[in-house]
Amino acid sequence: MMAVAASKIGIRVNVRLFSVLREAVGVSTMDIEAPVGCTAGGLLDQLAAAHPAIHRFRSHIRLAVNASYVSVDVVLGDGDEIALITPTSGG
Amino acid sequence: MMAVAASKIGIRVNVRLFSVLREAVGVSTMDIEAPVGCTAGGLLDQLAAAHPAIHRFRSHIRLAVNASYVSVDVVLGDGDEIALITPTSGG
Amino acid sequence: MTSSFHKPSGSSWIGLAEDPLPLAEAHQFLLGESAGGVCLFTGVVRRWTGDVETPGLNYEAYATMAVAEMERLAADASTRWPVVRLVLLHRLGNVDAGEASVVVGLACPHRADAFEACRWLIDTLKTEVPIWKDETEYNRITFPIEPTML
Amino acid sequence: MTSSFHKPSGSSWIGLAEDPLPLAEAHQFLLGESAGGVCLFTGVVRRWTGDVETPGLNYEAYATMAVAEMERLAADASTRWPVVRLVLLHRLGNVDAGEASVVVGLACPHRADAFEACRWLIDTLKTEVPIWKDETEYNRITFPIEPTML
Repeated sequence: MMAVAASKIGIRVNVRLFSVLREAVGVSTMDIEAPVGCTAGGLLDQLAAAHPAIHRFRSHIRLAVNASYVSVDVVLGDGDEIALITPTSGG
Repeated sequence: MMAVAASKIGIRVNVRLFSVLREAVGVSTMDIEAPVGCTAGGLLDQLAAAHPAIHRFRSHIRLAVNASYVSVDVVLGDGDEIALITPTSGG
Repeated sequence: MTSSFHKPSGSSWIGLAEDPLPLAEAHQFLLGESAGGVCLFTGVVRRWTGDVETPGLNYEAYATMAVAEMERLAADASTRWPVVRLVLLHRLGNVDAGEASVVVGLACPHRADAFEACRWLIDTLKTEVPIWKDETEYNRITFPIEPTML
Repeated sequence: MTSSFHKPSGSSWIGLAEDPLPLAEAHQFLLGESAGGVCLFTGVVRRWTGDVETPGLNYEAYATMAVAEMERLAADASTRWPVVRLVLLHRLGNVDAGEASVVVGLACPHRADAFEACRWLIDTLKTEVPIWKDETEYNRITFPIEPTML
């Protein structure tokens, strides 16, 4: 049902990149269209397929939606901000 | 041999008391005559016999000679400073 | 990213800014009549690692999330230990070698809790808070600094 | 007992005095280019323990031995951990509630060592260094203060 709807109506999300991902992809933010019902993991699949740099770091990436860590199966909403978090190194 | 000599010639030592021992005995320092060959533990025996307050705290007392912790069997010398250290509570 | 380390009103002082860290103020904030033990950790950019010199580091953050995570960690710490006061300040942008990049402070009634909570906070900050250090970016900012990040 | 906390010349700052502890100077002394982790512990006289109020404490020491023991503990710490700088200052006499009685600081290349050495030093100071706290002696000194103690 979702899959059918997704092919008809899209959502727009904003993707944030930092550190090595920002450098490798060359941008710090991307506006992306995704199918309705798309999960955070599904979006990461789509991004990894489009960007070799994201594919390369993929196993190290944690996902955040609207500034909170989420699991890959969380469903995205229109206007969400998705951040791809590579291992942090603050301190 | 030592015991014989000890009964003939004495040494003078200075005993330092602090905290509960100073309060209980009522003085912070005592000049004591002891036999030559007297050990730190021997001096503590002598003090405990003379002062009920020292006897009472005896099992909690560590001994220091000239500002270093010593074992009870160290032999005292003339002019030594012996401190009776009850459990410390700095910090 | 022009915000500074504003003085706190409550019992926690959490911040992320490009300014030098207010170390003396942070220590002073932790001292008081109800905390017997105050543990303050300061992370400093080391100039030398063996023979390799580091003139400085650049710290980048996903700032809105970093602050939210720092607030969450502070709340977690307060459920796990009897926290009287807490400081968690991280610097961003260029930090020269010898300067402090992070300060974590805990005031608790007893020292064991202050040590444990402080150690947990700095360890957890490093793995959970979206901040990244980069030596190559030091004094070479090639990406736009977003004024709306904080 | 009129000595104050003289500034150190080497890499260790050890002292015992009646003056308020120089906390900001102690922290500053630990910061530098070769230590990535600085752990500073401050012990404060708590006013309240449950419902019991403590207006302050009096600290008494066998001062010559206390300083010698503090030097020995500092040397021990430096053999067990890679210590870059070390602070060990204890206050004597009357200390009001809310004021610091002891400060222990360690600067090491890495934070785990700084935390461990700092914790070890304060724990060992409490059991080994001949200093005694006494609530009843606070503001009621009945024994002569010896000017030659330090």
